[in-house]
Amino acid sequence: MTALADAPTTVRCTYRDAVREAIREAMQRDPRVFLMGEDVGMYGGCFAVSRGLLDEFGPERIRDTPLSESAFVGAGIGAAVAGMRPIVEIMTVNFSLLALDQIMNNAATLLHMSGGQFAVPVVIRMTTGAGRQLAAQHSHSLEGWYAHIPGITVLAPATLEDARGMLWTALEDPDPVLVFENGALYNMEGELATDAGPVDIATARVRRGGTDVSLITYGGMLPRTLEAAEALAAEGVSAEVVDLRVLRPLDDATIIGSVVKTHRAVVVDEGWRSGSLSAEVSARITEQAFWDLDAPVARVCSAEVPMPYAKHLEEAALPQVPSILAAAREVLGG
Amino acid sequence: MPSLGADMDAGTIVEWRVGPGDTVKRGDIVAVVATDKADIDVEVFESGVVEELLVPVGIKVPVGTPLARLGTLARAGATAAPVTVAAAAAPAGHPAAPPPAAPVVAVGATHSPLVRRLADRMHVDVTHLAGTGPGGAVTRTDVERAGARHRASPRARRLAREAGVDLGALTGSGPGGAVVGADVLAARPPSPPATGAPDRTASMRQAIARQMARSAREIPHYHLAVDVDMSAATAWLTAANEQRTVAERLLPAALLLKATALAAAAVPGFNGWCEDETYRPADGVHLATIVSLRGGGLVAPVIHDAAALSVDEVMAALRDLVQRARSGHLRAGDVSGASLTVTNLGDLGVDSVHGVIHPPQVALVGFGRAADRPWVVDGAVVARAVVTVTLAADHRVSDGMQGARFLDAVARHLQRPEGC
Amino acid sequence: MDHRAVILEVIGRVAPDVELAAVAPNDDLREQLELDSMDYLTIVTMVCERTGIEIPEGDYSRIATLDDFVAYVDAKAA
Amino acid sequence: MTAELTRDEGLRLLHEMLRIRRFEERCVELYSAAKIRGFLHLYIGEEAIAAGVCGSLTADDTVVATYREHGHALARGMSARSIMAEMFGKVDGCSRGRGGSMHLFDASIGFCGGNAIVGGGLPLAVGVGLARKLQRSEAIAVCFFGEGAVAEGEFHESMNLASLWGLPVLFCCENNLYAMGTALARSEADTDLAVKAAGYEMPAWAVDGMDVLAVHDAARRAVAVVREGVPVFLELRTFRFRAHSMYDPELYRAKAEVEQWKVRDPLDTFPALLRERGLLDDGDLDRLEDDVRAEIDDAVAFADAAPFEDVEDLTRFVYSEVAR
Repeated sequence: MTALADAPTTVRCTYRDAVREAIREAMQRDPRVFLMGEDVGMYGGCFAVSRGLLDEFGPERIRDTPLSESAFVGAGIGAAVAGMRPIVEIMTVNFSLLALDQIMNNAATLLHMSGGQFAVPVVIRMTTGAGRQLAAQHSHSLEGWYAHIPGITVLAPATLEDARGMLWTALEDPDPVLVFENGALYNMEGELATDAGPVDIATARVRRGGTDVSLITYGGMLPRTLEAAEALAAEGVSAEVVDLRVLRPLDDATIIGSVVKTHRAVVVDEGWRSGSLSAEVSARITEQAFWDLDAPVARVCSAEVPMPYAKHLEEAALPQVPSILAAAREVLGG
Repeated sequence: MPSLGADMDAGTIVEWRVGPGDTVKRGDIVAVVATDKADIDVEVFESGVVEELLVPVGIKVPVGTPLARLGTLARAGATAAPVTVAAAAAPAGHPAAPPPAAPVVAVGATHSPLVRRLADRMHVDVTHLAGTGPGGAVTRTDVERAGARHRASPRARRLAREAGVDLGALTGSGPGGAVVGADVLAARPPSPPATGAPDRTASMRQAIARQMARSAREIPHYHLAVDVDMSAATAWLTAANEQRTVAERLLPAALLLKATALAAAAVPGFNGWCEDETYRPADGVHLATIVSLRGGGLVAPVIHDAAALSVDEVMAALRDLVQRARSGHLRAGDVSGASLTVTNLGDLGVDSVHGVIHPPQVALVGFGRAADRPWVVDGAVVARAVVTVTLAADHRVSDGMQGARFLDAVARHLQRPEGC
Repeated sequence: MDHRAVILEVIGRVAPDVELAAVAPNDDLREQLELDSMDYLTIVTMVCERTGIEIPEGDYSRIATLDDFVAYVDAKAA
Repeated sequence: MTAELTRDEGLRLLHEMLRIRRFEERCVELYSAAKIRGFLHLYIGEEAIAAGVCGSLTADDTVVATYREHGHALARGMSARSIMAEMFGKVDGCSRGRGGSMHLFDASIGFCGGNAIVGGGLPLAVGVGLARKLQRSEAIAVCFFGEGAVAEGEFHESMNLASLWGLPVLFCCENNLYAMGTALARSEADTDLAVKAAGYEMPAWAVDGMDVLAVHDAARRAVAVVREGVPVFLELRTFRFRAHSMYDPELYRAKAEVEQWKVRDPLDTFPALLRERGLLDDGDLDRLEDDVRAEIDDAVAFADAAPFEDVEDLTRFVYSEVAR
């Protein structure tokens, strides 16, 4: 039993717990906030994120929806326009394609099209990413698509602090915010400050300092990128790891600041290479740090195939530590 | 010819439903027009008598072209507005310019196996490499030169350019043997020359040109000049400098600037800004002084609140600004907020300056060379050091009378330097 | 102290684009190097600081060329 | 079944329909003169619906419409000036010239815009209804859509969600028999749209969309039900006298059919009915015509004179302007 004086300043929890705590805190603080999505109530959430919330807040504010992504995402947008602050959960990014028209043509566009009259303060959360042998239709990584759309903010919380702290800031944002939670992170365990609160949703973060090469990544790829950086350290290479956190708008200052220092960049992105978010990051580095580059920007992305079911094939398709190390060595001229 | 759709810019009449002499009323269908998509009825929005069909069947005309002339019902035969008001500006269809002919590159006719092997190793694409060998053949050196140029990082190229290092001479430690930054830094001579980006003056010249063109276009200038006897000022300066160390020595320019500042504070209408035809006087005299840069080009650093500064403080500010301007260390704050500009070309032996105001300012003061000229004193002609002070001012804000009072104030201050 | 080297080094600092080796020793410095009054004053000030001597305004005519300037400083600093 | 009608109420409905008719007719001219560009979808023939339904709403209600929404915007209270300026692309337009004919918005009167995606507005209206329910508010959401939208998934999802959650939403289907170039019979297995609502346990009535009093009466009753938290589906049978849009040669329907519907033009039948009941004197119609012409001339002049938006503002309103 730890003495009262030094009461525990952190608590052991999972990424999933952090997200649930964020939702609970938001619902307690603001009556306009309500959660809506498939199986978020009785079932407790497809990934058990919203377990227990129905009992605490009741069916009016924890609303199970029929499998009508376009209607309930559109309804979330309409309710936001009418003064609420909905959290709409789409089970996975794979099903968000059915609501892409509402997200693109209504949520992201209403403010501009109406000449600034109708803002849409909605938060839409969805899981993303592969790695659990769910095969092609359930393993997409499409954050890069959404990061292409002006009018919305796109987040990729990869740490417990961000999972806990981004939601409240997103709910206070008068414009639509999309939050992508990589499925592989839900079981990630760690220490979270007991008084962890809102965090900014505008900047990237250097998770590990370094001078020889910048490893730039986000979301589900952060853990393995940090692992690669440790391996490089053993080879005497000082690798800096930049966690984008915000995929739109991209935090150019932090990205370029790192590359200008290290002169070499590797972008690790679970999306397919062509037209991916890593392509955008690489283009910005070439535009803004061209004269500081000692090697072309390298990219480590998923193989351009529909995600296969078989474990060994799926692992071969996804960016892994060895492929990150190979890319780093290449830009280092090793 | 009405616009009948978002992407329609021309149409052809396939059928006229009416002819000269027919009476038409609002809403009638008068013709059928073929567009890319289909034939569409054209209705008329005026009533009247058709006098003449201006466009025959089968001729394609752009949207907005008058199709027929309509007389009013009452006075047949009188000319009236053409049927459809050709309101739409003819869409600016610019004829597709033929693509410029691709330059023909003499491609090496033959590549010896040796050259081809070397090219592969150095990642050089021989197919469109201009060969210098006999008959345009690609030689070893062609490949090496292309190869060498091929592999140096952008950072290495920048450092090499700045340090005056020849890239070709270095062996690269980067990817694929490419020369990288570290290689150049290692090979750099001890003291690199000052970096001066040569193309800076070109872009600066352009910016100045744009501003001057706008000034000439928008500001109705009027010009006045006055000659000022500088002997009192020169004597005062010489005496003042005798009591000052060389580091605090005063230049005539400091006195000219201070006199101008005092005049600008005293006489309204020359110190401020004019935007959208409304004049906004400045709260203090923020004097921009034109500084020429050694590589070419001009900048106009600003001495803020010059009227409130002593001559020594003006001199210190001037010295600091000119030094930083010429060493390329001016900050944005140094060159913004000017409410009046002074140009002092006396150094280059010019008698008078008729300047162009820098918008949105409303005046420009010029000082020529201080040189001995004949000058009448008590009826006798003597030699005196004289300077011509000119004023270019904005007639929307001030007039000749005020301009004269302004120059007079400058002259009086120069003749009583101790008062500055 | 090699006053010629000091003067040339100072000129190099104020007018970096000047080819120091090509400065004609007995042509007027201000004209030859296109020095305006501010640049000239800066050169005079720096030479004074470097050599510890004083150059009053009145003496400008005695340091018009490089050789004169060196001789003047040699004499004053002796 | 024409309800008790006062002179004022009659003149108000007539004025509303006349305003819409003449406004749309002027748009045809302005489009031909290339003053209005892009796509233009006219409401001529369907005026009775906008006039009838919008007349039974309160200030707090929200209207979500489609790209054929000039009539709804005018009937809801948007000024002819702000609509005309919008179609001229001017900054004084209701959406600062950024929306155009298909995207009219006015937050002050709860007009949540035209929507150019068929069926795209329905989920929005359901969302507004959801918000009003959660806010314990009396206000309702009304969405207008054509019979073409009935074939979209979003229609079925929205109807189900509104009925399932008991949301205050009034679904107004303007069935003008042709979805652009496709007759209803060639797109729906069952062309009786009101029956479809039964599938979602939702009360539904078919109404003669050419009879403004019938529409007004049905709308009043429907709105009362919706305010109790029971969504209603109104199938308003009507006809558009002009093409789908300005670039449609109307090959899909016979001119005779159009003429047949024109006989029941509300701007002919309603004045006749008012005269019959002694509610319309000779001078009234001319006075209304003059008022309407003056309003439209003023709107055109206003739109002509209004300035374009400064290009520097291009990227404004992509995100809200709040300190971040």
